[in-house]
Amino acid sequence: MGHVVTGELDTTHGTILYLDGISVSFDGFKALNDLSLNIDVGELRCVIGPNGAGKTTMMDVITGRTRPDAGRAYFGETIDLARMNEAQIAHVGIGRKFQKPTIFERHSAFENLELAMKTDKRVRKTLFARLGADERDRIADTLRLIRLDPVADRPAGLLSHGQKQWLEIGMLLMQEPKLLLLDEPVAGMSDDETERTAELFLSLAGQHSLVVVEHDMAFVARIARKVTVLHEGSVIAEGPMKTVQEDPRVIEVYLGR
Amino acid sequence: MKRRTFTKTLALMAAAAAIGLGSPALHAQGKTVKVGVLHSLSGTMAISETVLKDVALMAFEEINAQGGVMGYKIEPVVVDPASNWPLFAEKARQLISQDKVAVVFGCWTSVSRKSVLPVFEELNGLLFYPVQYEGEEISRNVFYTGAAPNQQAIPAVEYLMSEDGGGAKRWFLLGTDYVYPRTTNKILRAFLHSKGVADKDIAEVYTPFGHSDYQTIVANIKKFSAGGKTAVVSTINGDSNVPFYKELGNQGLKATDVPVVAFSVGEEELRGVDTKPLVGHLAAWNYFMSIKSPANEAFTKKWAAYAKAHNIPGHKDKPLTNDPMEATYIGIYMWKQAVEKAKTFDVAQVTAAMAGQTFTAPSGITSMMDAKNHHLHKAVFIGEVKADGQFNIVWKTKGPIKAQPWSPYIPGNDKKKDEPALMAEKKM
Amino acid sequence: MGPLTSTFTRLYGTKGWLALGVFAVVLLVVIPLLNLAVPETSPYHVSTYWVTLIGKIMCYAIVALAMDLIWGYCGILSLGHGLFFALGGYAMGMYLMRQIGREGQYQSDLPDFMVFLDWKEFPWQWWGTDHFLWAAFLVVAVPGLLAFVFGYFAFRSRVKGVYFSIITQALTFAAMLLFFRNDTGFGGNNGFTDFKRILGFPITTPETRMALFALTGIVLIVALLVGRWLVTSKFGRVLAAIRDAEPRVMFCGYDTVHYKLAIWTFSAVLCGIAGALYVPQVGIINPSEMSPANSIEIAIWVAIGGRGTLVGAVAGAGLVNGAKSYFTQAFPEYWLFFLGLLFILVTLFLPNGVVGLAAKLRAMLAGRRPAPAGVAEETA
Amino acid sequence: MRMLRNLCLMLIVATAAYAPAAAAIDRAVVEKLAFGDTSEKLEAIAVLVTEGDPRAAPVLAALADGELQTAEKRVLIVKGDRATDAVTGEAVAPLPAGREDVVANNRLRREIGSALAALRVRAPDRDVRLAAARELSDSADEAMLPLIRKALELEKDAEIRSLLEMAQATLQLRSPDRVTRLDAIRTLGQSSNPSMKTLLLPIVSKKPDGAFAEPDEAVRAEAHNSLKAIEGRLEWGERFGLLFAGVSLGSILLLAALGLAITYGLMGVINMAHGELIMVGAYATYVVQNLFRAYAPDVFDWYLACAVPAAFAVSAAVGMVLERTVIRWLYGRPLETLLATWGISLVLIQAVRTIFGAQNVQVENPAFMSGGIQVLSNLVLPWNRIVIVIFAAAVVTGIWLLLTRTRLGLFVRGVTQNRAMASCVGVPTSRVDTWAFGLGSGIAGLAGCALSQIGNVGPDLGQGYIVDSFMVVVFGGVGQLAGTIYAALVLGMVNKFIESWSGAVIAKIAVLVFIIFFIQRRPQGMFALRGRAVEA
Repeated sequence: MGHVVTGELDTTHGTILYLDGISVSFDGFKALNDLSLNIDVGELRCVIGPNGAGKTTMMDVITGRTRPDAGRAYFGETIDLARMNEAQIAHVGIGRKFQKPTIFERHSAFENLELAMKTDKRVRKTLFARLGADERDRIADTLRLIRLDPVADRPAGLLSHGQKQWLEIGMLLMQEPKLLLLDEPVAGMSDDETERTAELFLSLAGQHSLVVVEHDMAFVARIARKVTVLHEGSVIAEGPMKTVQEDPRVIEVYLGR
Repeated sequence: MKRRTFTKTLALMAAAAAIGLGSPALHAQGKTVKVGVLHSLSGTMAISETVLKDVALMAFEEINAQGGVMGYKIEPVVVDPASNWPLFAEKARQLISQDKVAVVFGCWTSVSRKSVLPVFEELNGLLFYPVQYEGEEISRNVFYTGAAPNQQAIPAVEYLMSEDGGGAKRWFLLGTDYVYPRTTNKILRAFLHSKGVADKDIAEVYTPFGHSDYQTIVANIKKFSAGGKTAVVSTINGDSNVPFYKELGNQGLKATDVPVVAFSVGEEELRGVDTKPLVGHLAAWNYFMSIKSPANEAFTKKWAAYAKAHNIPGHKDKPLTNDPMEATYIGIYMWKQAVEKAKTFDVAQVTAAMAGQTFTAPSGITSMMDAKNHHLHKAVFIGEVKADGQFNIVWKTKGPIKAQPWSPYIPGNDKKKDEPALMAEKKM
Repeated sequence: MGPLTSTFTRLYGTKGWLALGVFAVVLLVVIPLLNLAVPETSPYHVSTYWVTLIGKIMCYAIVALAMDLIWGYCGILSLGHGLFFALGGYAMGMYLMRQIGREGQYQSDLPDFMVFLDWKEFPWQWWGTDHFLWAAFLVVAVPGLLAFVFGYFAFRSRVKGVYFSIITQALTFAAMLLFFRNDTGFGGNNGFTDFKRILGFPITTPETRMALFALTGIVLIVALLVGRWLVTSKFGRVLAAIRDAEPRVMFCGYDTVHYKLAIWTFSAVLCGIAGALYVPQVGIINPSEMSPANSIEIAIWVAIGGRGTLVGAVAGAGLVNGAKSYFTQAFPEYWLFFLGLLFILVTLFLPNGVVGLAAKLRAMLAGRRPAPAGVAEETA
Repeated sequence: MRMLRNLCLMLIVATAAYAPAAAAIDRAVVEKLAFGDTSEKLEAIAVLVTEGDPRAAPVLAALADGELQTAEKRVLIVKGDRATDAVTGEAVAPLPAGREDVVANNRLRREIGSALAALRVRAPDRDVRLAAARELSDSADEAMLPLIRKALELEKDAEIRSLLEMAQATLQLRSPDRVTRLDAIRTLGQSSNPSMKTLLLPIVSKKPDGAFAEPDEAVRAEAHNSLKAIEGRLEWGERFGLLFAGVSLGSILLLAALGLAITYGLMGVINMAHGELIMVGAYATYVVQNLFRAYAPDVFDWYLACAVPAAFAVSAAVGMVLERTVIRWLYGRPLETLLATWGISLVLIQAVRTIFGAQNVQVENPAFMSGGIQVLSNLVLPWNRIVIVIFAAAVVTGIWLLLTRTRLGLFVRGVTQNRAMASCVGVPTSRVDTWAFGLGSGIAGLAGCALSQIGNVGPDLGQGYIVDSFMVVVFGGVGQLAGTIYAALVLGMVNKFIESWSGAVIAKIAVLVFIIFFIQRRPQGMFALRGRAVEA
């Protein structure tokens, strides 16, 4: 089990993620209610919504942490996410960044990237794994990209909040995923750092598909081409930032009745 | 970081070892002789064994006041094997080979004895074991001052079968699941068969150690007793007795209907029980505190005074004596007599001198060490529980009975020699 | 730099290797010589008492090492490691019982307790145990298999933290009750004792004892090196990552169940081997080795020594057991006070154990600020 | 039984006041009773019964209670420091020296029991008669048949009559007349008393020589029917008994685990000293009991009223001290609390051993908790267990009220859910921690007080409950008080039901394995909240 890849990623119809009628409820509370969402290959999608709208639960469903009560979740045309565990999902090419930066605090930044690097991740291989020169180079490149090369050997727990966010993004990149899920990536970052993150994301879009959940509207406005608004577990609006901002339902949800 | 600490740790371990190595291994210097006391003072067995340590210390104090053993003052070495069986073996080795004690008084459970036995045989030490046990063992390095099954269990069952004992026809053998109850019940089953009791009239039930919920079992006893006049033979281990008796009393099972005879319940175990509902239940021992004899009066008085003087918790307010305490006391005095007879502390010669030693035990009976089998000749008493936690002696043997460590009720034992194997035979 | 030398330097630095070498020489050369070659009358003689005591403590040290691998490095606290230790011990014990042959009390091929329960032949569990190799296989296989099956289901169901600790405790408790039953076929409460010989050699001679002692020493050193190799490998880094942030490890594409299962099973096997070495040296195996309290104590050795450092685990086992042996003789009535206070004080003032203290002291001597000890506290 | 005897004694003393004191019982018989061997004693009892002299009752009762003594040739009834002459009934003062106990054994006591019953089966008081008839119904012997017949003629009360008829039937089983035997067997068949089964069994069984003990086929068939009827009724008693045993064990587990559900479940302290806090409560009960015995023996039965709060207070105080000195430095490091509290538990055990000794101490049940209530003839529910079930329910209610209706409860819930937030809104978190830990410890003390009524009180008391307590809390779901309650009851029931057919050892193992499998199915326990997966 574990590493049985359920078919190759097939994006012949241009869709990389396909959620259809997903519902999840916790003790009667409907966290997701008939949620449907399509992400195209190379797309950068922003998802916004008030607290409790179901954004994180949606990510949990995509990454295998939570099983949907109903509905279908497909990665590409053929890969059924609802039947796989986290590691398998990560393996087929979905990377996720948590709301709170989640890195290995007692490992150095370098080791964090090493662990995330795309490679054979089975026990036997890991036992005898040695870093080749090209792998070192790749890690060094990523360290430079996320500007952590001066602190590569420092335990990650000692990095600043923004650096930790970057490190986590760096780890995602090392995984070489096809789809990146980013939960509040710029929380706690300075304006400068936020701007650099925006640039990074924009440069990534195209080769990768990105789903960004963010509260920072300025940031969303800066990067978004298409925005999805969630409310009470369902999509209430979708489209370019402008259109969405003028949608009366969205205004109602954000401003309250 | 790990590398650096490694050296440090080594140094630390070496230092710890050095402390131990440096401890003096003094032999009987001048006019003292070291004597080991190997009873658990902590852990589950502390409840029973602690008092044996105290009674041993009392006997030592008494002997020292009378001038010691052959003029040597006894210097007790008390260690705590903490109810941990491998630790028993380690401590035994330490007492014999490091402290060079002349003799060890100790152990309670069979498993602790079995654990130290190879050590005593290997190092040729001497152990006095003071508790009633299942037999099936004779070691040249051990003297058994407690009862063998024929000195406790069989007389008790005979009594219950008699008209005075209630003429029991059905038998509920209840015990904690370990070797003493298993053996005792095996012997009893064979004995009952020989008396014409059928298997359907014998129930054998075991509970785990520390079992404290006897609701179901008492209900089963009730059910079983509906089939005819029933007696319960209890080999429940010390601690579980309180919940068992409380349940028995509260569920209204009276001694007049279903008497319970116990082999591990003495004055000390009943200390924790409200005995009023238990009046009439029985125990079989070789000693009861309520025995009326000058020797016992002296013994109980001495103990009371000692407990008060040494502020022994529990006993200073309510001094109690029991069978294993008496057996410890007998063992210590017999050892003293044997040493004085042999005029040496040498184990082999003391062992030889032990044969046939007699001592007027607190029970009022003159106990004699068997010439061969290392067990005491003891009288058997059967007592009924009184409301004050003491026992009414309702029956006793005419005189001391010779121990049969190899019970004749176990097949194959008839070929066994009633004495320890010689060293040559023991050799591998 | 060849792969072998690089592995070599990866494990320990020069000082570390030197210390390990000294340790090995003391265990394998000095103590045997002082025990066997130096006459008993000499003050330099190391008595058999010390040999068995140190041998016993080394067995405990192997267990502590095994515990540290899963607890210190992978964050899984097992309160049932005594079970694996005891199972290894029982497997070896069965072999030793068979070696007694007809020298038991009843001169039967069966062990005394079986004769006694009226059994006519060996029950199935005992099949093949008269062969040393089969027994040795059982020493590894029984704890390993049990750990694998138990771990597979528990890790797959994502039983974590305290829940995992408690079910391991339930496991060892249940096993203890099972082994206490005489009907189970392992001698009940009395367990196995009175062994006569091992591989044909009489078990109580100084030479056999010394051989067992030295073997234990070798196993301990090998276990240290293998453990060190494991934790300094990428595998070790993944383990530590699981300890610190398991979800992240999963989202990185590692199947953590396999990692946990691998180290868990390895740890159990190591315990089994320690148990097998322990039994012939102390001369008894009994179900109380499986009592929950014993397993808790194993965790305490590791905590006292310093969790997450292999040397710490070894030192902790030595320190606590050495203290216990010393206290029970020096202060038989009060030793529990000392031991209890030791536990309290170490947790309060030495969160990184004795090894942590040593590091702190050295740092102070060197006039440096102590390194941040454990950036993030463990996740239970 | 003892109470009954005393009752009867009072009654007889009352009636004796009217009788002329001079009329003594036969000296020779009393002396035979006091000095004879067992068979002579039995003869003497038989004589006293056939004479039917009510004045014999105090002598017999004294013998059964071990209050009969001899001083040289005199036979005395000694109660405390007052003695009366057994023959004349005169007071004897001062107590003569050199008295010897007259020893009674079970056989004598049994005979005396039925003899006393026979003597008072015509007593004026209905309750006394009822008790006597009940005693006779399963212990009468041949010699009493005339007495019973006479009593039956006079008796009006239906309940007593039926019991006496039962007693008569037991005696008529061996009647040579076939019809009488048949009647007797039919009467016995209406009983639900297990001892009737004992009487009927020999009728249907074969003698060693293969012949039936009862020659008449019809009688045997009737006996079969009666046996079946009795067994059917007995089964209900067993079933109900099993249910009660499960509830009782559950309530004990619940009490033991409740405190832990707070200190561990709500506060996250892996409190290995929990068992020792239970033990401290039990010892507090012991001390209170001793104080009552020493200073207020008259109200001894009410010592529990004092012991319950005392046990709570002492354990709570110990717990709060521990929290202030040790545990508070370890919040957020749950596994280290395990080590420190393990150390604490060692220290507490040894401290108790040093103060009170290693042996068990005696905690006596107050009179109202001794014995049991006879629900069915083969089912006695012990009062102490009933009281503990009620007590457990009361404690649960108390905690629930405390947590939901008081400010402290609000604070505790707030702090355990979100410490930082609670602190921000002005909850004194550190004080709340202390109080909450004190509360959990105090409840452990209450458990100790309850446990002292059914089991050992010794230094190891707590060790026996710690594993079980953790199992209960974890099985129920950490942090879920309701889960703890259900878990305790479920485990108690499961344990008892398995034990009823597999024995205690297997039952315990089965329960543990059950817990292991259950946790595999629901890794967060029975009552886990399913919620959004918490990050990292």
